[in-house]
Amino acid sequence: MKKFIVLIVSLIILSAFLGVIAMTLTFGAPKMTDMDDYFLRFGQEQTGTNNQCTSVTFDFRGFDTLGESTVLFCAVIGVALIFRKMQAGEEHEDE
Amino acid sequence: MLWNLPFITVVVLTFIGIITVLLKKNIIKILLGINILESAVNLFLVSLGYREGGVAPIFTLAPSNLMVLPTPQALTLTSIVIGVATSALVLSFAMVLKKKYGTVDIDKIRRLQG
Amino acid sequence: MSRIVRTAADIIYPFVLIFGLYIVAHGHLTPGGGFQGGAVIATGAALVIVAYSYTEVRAWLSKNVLMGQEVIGLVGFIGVALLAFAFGQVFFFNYLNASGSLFGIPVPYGINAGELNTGGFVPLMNFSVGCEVWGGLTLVILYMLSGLEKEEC
Amino acid sequence: MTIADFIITNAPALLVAIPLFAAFTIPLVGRISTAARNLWVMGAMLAAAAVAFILAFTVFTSGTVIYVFGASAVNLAVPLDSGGIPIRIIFTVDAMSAFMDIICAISGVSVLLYSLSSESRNSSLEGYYALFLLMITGVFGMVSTGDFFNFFVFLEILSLASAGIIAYRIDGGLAVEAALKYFVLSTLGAIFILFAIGIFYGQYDALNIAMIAQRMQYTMLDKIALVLLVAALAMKCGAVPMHFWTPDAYSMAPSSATAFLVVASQASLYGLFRVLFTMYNVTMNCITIGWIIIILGVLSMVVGVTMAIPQKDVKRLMAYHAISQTGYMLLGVGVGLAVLGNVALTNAFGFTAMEGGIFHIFNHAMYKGLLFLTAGVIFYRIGTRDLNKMGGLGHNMKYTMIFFIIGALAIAGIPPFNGFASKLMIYESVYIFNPILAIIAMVVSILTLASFVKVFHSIFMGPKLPEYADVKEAPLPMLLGMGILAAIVILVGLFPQPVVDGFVAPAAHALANQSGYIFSVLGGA
Repeated sequence: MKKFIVLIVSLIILSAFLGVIAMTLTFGAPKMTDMDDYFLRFGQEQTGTNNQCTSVTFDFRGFDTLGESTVLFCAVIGVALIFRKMQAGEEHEDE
Repeated sequence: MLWNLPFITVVVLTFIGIITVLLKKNIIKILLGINILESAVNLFLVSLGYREGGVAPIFTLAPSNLMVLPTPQALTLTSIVIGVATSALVLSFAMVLKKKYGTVDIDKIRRLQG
Repeated sequence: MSRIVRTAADIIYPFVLIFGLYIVAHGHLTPGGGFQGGAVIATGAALVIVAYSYTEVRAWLSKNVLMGQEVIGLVGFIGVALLAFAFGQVFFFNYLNASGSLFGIPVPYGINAGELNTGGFVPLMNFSVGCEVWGGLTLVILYMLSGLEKEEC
Repeated sequence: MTIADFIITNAPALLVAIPLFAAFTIPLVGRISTAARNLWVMGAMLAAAAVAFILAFTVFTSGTVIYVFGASAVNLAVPLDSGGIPIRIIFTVDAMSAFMDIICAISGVSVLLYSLSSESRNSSLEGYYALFLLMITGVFGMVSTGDFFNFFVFLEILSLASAGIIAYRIDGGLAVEAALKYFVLSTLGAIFILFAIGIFYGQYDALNIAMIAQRMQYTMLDKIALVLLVAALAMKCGAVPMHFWTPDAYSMAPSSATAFLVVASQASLYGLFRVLFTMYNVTMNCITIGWIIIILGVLSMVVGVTMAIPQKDVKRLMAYHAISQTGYMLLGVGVGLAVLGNVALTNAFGFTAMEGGIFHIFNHAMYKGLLFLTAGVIFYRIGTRDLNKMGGLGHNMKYTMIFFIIGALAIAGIPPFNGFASKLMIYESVYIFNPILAIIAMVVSILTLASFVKVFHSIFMGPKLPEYADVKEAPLPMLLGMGILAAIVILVGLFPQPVVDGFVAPAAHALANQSGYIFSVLGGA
């Protein structure tokens, strides 16, 4: 029961926070757009792509995308490690 | 109020996600809570970039020159892929735990304490 | 699964593959890109795995080949980016754009019909990422199935 | 352009690209032979460490290095036609980042050397080494990046790789349980950070840390973002109210990985300091936030050490001590933060406190890494981590015992070792700020010493136990890995002043100097 009360209080605080987000920002009217206007205006000439999402993903922020591929690689390696067959003389965890 | 509906949806989804993660004992349900939270963040990012009357930022035969902001869409793409990787790893953990303990209830699994 | 499902999967799979490759190849012109296309192709693999059983599919899809495919995709990605050093440029510099060679037609600002041979290194990266996601997601599904008990699959 | 010029110019990119490329190719190289794989991994790590040292040398001699990915020139952060905004991903390596890079490089080399031998009995080592190199990539990226979303991406690389490596021993299910706990918590933290990034993006349309710092107005939304960031990053570095994952993850991971997980936690600590000092700095209420950090630090110190004393599992005990030592760093830097707005107080003791805290990051990574490696040797040889089952190992494992003594005395803050140097700086400066905090810190230090005396006694002292009669000394690579760390612990302990003047003080000043950071990225704009 005590845990439940703590939970409710924390949720109220959280919802107050997020309520402020919902009240302060206006949907459909971003406060500042200078960086994105640059992408839209010069992205075509600088990257040669019509799709500006792709130009941001692969050129302007291409390094993020490399990291993102790496995250997928991490997950695949992690899953492969988890489902491997353990060898005979392998180090066991201590119980 | 109503014009901010996407942001309110974000708040509601965050609410549901946090409650699910904190209160549920089943690993699969915890993962679903995390996925809901991720959706909330993605929706938040995408709705930050919406411009009234804008079209998708793709110049191929675009209907108009007024476009929504492209950066949040790129960020969302990254965060979706990270979410997929996260789900894959957590589900694998759940499968191994189910095999070792016969349950996915974290209260019954919990052996590490103190 | 029943014969109907298997036949349907057989028929649909090539279309899924072609559609995924289309999304990858046109990533710089239309909505889509390497991740989306790769995910579509991996869905095709999932379709086949669902239609047939894991034991049958295991003979067709080799984990080593898929891992190799993923590694080739990743090395291709970072290799394309590293190749900028060979041109004396900064890491991740788009050296192919407006160069006149492969994918090198310059694009002026404004709405146009779209030309496939544009985009600098972006299409190359799309292909690498598509390759990687295709291999990676299929591999995740296969590994998870291999972790199941015999009677569960 | 010669190769030396090329490396110096492109050092920030190579720092990440080398371990990343090596990690990607390990599944192929591992098919050739075990020796080729080991050589490949070690070569990549040494190359990355060399690049890190070259980069750090450049930074400490000639100021902040910036690297703009994909621009037409390396340092063209602000394109001429953009109207003064950075648009691409920028690596901003200032003195603090270079300091963290050095820590990661030293720890990475010695731990990898150690793991060549300690993990040799296990299967699927290609995956293990790939994940290890990805962890190193994650830390290098996190501490070098100047872009906040890029920081998030590297944080995720780090947490996925860490989770995979914690779950490496799959036989009993305990390691997987620890990994699950760690991973769920760190994913939640990452989601909070992404929320904060969204808030910054929505207000300032910027992802670059310097740009956000320049436009920072400390509105209500920024306060929310601050709370989210502090909660998430404090959770990732294992400060007390959110420390549950630390003992589990540290005790269940393979020992070599545990030693590097310490550095991984410090990278989150770096992120916390970067957010507080560079992004917010004096726009926020420094006294309140500083006191929050101080309270987190004091709680971590006290709770960590009290939880450590009754532990039976040696790695779990050390993990609780790691929490306690994290408290010292938070305390030192928190005191620096609390007086940040006041120039007189900052010069009087604020900088000393920050230097102490930052110096402690370095020292902690070294001696705690050393202690975890010695615990790993013991587990490698006798197969248990239970203190009650050990005893009399000092007869057969002399070098390990010496390394353990060095680490234990350093963590307790005994004079000729490096822990003393940083703790003394923290005590002195914190005593001027608030005597009670300094006294708490000293008491915690004494309790740490008591705890480690007990551990030392139960592992190494006493008569030779019959079941461990023929226990051998650790293999040479493991001794070498520990030796590197032990040598650094002793050297820094004997000559702390050159290190403080040469590395720590520039790092502390770089951290406090917000306008310098912004200027190095944006120029005069």
